[in-house]
Amino acid sequence: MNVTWYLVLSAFIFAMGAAGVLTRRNPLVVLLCLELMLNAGNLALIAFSRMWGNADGQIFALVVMVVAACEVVVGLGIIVGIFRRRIPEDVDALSELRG
Amino acid sequence: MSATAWGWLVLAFPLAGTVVISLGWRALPGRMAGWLGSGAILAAFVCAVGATVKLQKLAPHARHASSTLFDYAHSAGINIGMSIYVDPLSLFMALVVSGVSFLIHVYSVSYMTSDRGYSRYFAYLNYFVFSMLLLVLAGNIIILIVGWAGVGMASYILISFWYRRTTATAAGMKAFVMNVIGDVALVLAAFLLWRHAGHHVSFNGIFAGSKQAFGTNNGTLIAACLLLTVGAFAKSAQVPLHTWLPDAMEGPTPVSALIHAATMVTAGVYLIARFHPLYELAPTAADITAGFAAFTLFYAATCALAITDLKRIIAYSTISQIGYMMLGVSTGGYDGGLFHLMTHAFFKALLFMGAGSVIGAMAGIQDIDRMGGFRKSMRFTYVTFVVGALALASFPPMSGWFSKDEILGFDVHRGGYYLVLAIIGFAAALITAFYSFRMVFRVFHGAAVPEAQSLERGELAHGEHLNPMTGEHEDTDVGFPGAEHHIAEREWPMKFAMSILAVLAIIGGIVGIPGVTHWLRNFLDPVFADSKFINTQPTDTSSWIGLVVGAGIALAGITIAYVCYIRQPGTTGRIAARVPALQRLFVNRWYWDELYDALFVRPSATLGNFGRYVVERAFVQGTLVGGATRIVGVGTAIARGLENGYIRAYAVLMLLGFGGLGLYFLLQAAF
Amino acid sequence: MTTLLIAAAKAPVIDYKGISPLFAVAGGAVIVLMAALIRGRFAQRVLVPFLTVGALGAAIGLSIWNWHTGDSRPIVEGALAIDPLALGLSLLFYITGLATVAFAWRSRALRESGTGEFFGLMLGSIAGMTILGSAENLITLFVGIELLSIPLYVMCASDVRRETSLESGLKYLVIGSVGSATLLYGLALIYGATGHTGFAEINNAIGNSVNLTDPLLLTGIALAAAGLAFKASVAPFHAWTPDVYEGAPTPVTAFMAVATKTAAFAVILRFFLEALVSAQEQWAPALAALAVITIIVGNVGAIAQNSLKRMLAWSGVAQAGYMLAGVVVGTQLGLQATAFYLAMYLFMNLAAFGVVIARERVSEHGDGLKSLEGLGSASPLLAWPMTIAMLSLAGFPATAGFIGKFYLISAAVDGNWAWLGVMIVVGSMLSLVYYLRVIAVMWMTPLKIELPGRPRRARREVQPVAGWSPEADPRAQPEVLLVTLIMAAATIFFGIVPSPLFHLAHDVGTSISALFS
Amino acid sequence: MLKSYFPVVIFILLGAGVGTAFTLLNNVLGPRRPNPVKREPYECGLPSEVKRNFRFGISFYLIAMLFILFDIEVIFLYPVAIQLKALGTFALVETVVFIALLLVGFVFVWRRGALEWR
Repeated sequence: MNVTWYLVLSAFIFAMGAAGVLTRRNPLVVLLCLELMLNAGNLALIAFSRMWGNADGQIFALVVMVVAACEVVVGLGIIVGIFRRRIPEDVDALSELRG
Repeated sequence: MSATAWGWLVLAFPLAGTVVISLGWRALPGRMAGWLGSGAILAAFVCAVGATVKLQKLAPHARHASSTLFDYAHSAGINIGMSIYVDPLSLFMALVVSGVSFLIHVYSVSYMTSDRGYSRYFAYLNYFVFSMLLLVLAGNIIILIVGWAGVGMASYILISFWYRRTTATAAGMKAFVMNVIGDVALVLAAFLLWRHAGHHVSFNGIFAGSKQAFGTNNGTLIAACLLLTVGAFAKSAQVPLHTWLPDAMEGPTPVSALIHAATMVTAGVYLIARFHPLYELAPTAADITAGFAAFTLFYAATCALAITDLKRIIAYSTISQIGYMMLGVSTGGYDGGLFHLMTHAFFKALLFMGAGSVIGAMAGIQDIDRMGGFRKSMRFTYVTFVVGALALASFPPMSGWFSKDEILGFDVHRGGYYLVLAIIGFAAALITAFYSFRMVFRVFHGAAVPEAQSLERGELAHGEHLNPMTGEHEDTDVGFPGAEHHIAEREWPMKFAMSILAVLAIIGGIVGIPGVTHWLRNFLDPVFADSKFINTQPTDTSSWIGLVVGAGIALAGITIAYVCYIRQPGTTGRIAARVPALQRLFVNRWYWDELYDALFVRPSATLGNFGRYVVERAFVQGTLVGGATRIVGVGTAIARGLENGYIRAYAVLMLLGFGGLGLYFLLQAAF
Repeated sequence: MTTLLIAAAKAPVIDYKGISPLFAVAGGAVIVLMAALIRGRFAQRVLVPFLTVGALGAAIGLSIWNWHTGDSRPIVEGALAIDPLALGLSLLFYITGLATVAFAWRSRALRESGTGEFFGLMLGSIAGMTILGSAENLITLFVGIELLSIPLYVMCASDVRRETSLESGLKYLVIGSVGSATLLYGLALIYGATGHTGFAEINNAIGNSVNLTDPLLLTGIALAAAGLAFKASVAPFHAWTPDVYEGAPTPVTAFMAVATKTAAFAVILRFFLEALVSAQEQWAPALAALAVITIIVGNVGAIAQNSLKRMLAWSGVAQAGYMLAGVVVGTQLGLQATAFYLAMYLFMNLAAFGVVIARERVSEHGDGLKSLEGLGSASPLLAWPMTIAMLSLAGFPATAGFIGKFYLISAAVDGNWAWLGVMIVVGSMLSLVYYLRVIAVMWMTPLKIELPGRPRRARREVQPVAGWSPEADPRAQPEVLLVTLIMAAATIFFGIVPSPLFHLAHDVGTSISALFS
Repeated sequence: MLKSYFPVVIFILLGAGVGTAFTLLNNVLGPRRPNPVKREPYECGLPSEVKRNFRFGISFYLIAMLFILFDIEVIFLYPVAIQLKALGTFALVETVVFIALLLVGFVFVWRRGALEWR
């Protein structure tokens, strides 16, 4: 079978994630979009590993899942911290540092 | 002890002086730091003499030696030793530098007495002499660059020595940046030669390599030589990189004497003399250099005509005189150029010291319109200053007479293009004689100004401290600059230094009297033995003719000055009224600074505003992008405009960058 | 699928001697975390930092023990390998870690986040760097990068009461994740194009079984290059750098500025010179363009910055450009030059950051340029290191920076990239504008008030501190002062006697055999 | 085959160029009559900004985070499970070490009191 369609789909997901990161203001949604980008990578890896018939891609994908989870958790932690500071939940409000 | 061992000692003493003074300054009482510094330089001078004696014992062709202390950078591709190269040329420079520096140290011992930064001053001064000696003794081009940059740094910290003067710090910055332009050019030249002349860094290696790598007027070689020229011009304040030197007069007067007249600014001359084989391989580059030098010497002389700030007059005359030296070394008259370098070091340092003494008597005022009639009250300064002025005007039998006219005589002898340059030189000589005596007559003759009268009554004038440039008040409690002033008449160290220099300025010419003594030429010949101009020296008779012509010109200039300022004072005023345009041109230094402003500063500023505007509209939507400096306004504005603090904008930037990369690679895939 | 896995399986061979430094650091992280649970001031203030230092010291010792000139041996089934390059660079990480312990010891971030957490995260991040330095395989590369970054995100936000700290943390997290996602996708495409994850296999595949103009491969390289360039803060992927550097607690900033950048260049060197060296004609021009953009953007951005941390961030961007030039050359000389410059970079930057830390704790101006006013006479012990660091960063002769730049330029010229060398020279000339400004502020500004409680003879003075805090005297933070002085001394020493490091750099250079010297 | 990618490149270039051109023109020329509703970014009905009075269970987030972590880590056991026979004792040791590390994390979380529901 042909991997092209998997690739197209993963590229599409990647683009969607990127677009979300660029347009959304709610940090939680931004985190979701980052997950999309990473999982697009996963999909591509699985497809390729299928194509080449070796397992490296799958192992890679497993690792990536864990890494993604860790990133999300750290992100959530920081967001919680920010919320405790009563800063509005809005990535655009975080533009104190500039210039 | 071998010549190189002496050479290392020459470097060791000033370095030790710097360290000792800068670490132990709390412990040094009174003038101790000053005497310590002077002693270190004197020791360096003695060692230089020792090295010379050692070298002269050898056969002429063997009069060069290099020694390596340790490997500075030794690895694949590069091999540089921390090494010095001792030959008549470097020793000549070392002698002049350490000798004159010693006298200037002695002068400073009393001139800077009341300055709070006394020890700091001498630490800097020793550091400067060390870097300068490292420059002239460097065994390869990399060490030369190290010394070169060190000298630039020293001049920066010494110009801004009185850092409470905003004008002083600004001038320091200006000098440093201009010098760095030179450094960059020098580094690029070094790499060009390293790459194309067979991976050599030692001077002889480079020369040998380029001789077989390049034919005559090879493009790369010309480029390298021109880069060297840019470096030399930046350090020696030649047009168009000269604007920093007049501002550098913000530093203490002895500094002006040391760095900006006697030693540092001559580094460029040394550089070109050191690399003369390359310039002889690339005559085009040499001719371009000579052309610029000729223009500089004329231009600077005319500027010195109109300016009224005593120290700046001498500064411009320095630019002009270095133009003569550049002319000499770039057209092949090496011993002429170096001869003039030596004599100029004597009489220009002397002139600065005299100026310092007068400024002391004027309580810090530098404007010659305010001066006059110091003839009686400052007898000693007067005499020495006149000696210096005569030498500068190349009046027989002063040292300047022989040296300057040897350069011009040589160019006349080469004829053609060089004859034109020589004629420019003679014309400038007339102006030189005129403005040097303009100084004498305006400062020492005429009616005695109040300060002069009070000095005749025996007390030193005590005006309140004003910044000579901006006229703003300065509190002397902090001691930058010192509260009291000092004049040669009352301080024996100043007297000592000035009288020795005066003697040298008078008799300095004997080392090269045409037909009588060729000591300097014989001393330097081993270096320039391979030069193709070694035998194209003018005959004694023709050079004597040149000397007579020069003397006539000098006499004429002095007489004109005498007429203008003594016989009918105010003549100059009438002339200026007759041709106001010329007057304005000279006063404004031919509008160089304005030219720079129009050429570089304003366009970039407008660009900056434009860029800022666009950026704000397109990306930031009104986020302020402030504080962009004028020169790189546009770049800073854009760089900081993109830095608007929005995570989203950063992500956009990243994805755009990735898009660019991806596009590049896809294009590669497509073709 | 299960069949595939079985086919791939066998018990791995592990060289426990070779992996011991990594064990030291990672184990250290665990122990530190556990020790952090002990209550009491002693455990927090003394025991935990002591354990951290111990772990790093052990790692240094083990790395030196593993050092064999010119040999490169796999330690975990071709997933990791150690060679002078890996060991030399990981030494830099450990040294930076030690310095960071000293810098952070009195910092507020430590009190806020807890000593154990802070140092545990730092050790974890260093473990990630070590993995990165010796990665031989796309998977370990990615794991290393993430293990490096994730703790850093938290460390940036560790000053939890300060909004800017949190902001920098979140910014770093979001942009960083975009970077790693891009990198991951690139790695996926490369794997797809070649069918291998090992660097050596990939290098063999490229040019043989895979066409050099295979769009899949080239897009993959592009994406991966973008991701790595982000970690090394190479323009136009630098945008996060100034904000994050300014917002993060200064010790963390110092750690990021030196260690993270070194790690990023370690992996860039390995990835491009081992896995992709046979595609050099393809990527070299692109990286060269990036290097030029970076040099210009970094130097231009640093001008007219009033926050020292921002200024150092921008200058770090510029320095990354210089080092990228060394990568582009792609010869052994280039590799040596880059490694050498990384070492020099460590000395100069740690010296500069040490001064910034010492000042921002006592000065009302924080890390602003004003906080250095009059430092020259107030406390020369701090002013001199800063001066040396600035001159060295600007590449002033007789300092470490000059030798480093000189090495880079000669590598560039030697590898027919002369114009890149010219760019380096021009860039360092431009950089003088802002480095000189710092020096001028320190030595050429008048002092304000007498420092209380000092002997009258020594006229020491400081900026007016809110109340009089004993920390105003640099000697009140001896550990910071000590590190700063050591780094400054090293900067000067290796500026005058660089030969020893040259030899080390030469070892490092020989460790990637694929390169032609 | 490679030439066939060239249209793609052209297409990307065109798209990017036109897009940026219009955005810029919009910013420069377009009139601005903003009102609150216009300012509101469209996020598919999701409130783009969480209100101050929004009740936000921090403990809930904490537990959720910890759950995600310990849940996902177990993934690493999956390949080992498949390969248990092939890897033999090594797999056992590996697993034990891994579990031990997870335990360390658990102990830390627990002692730090992240598990008490407040």
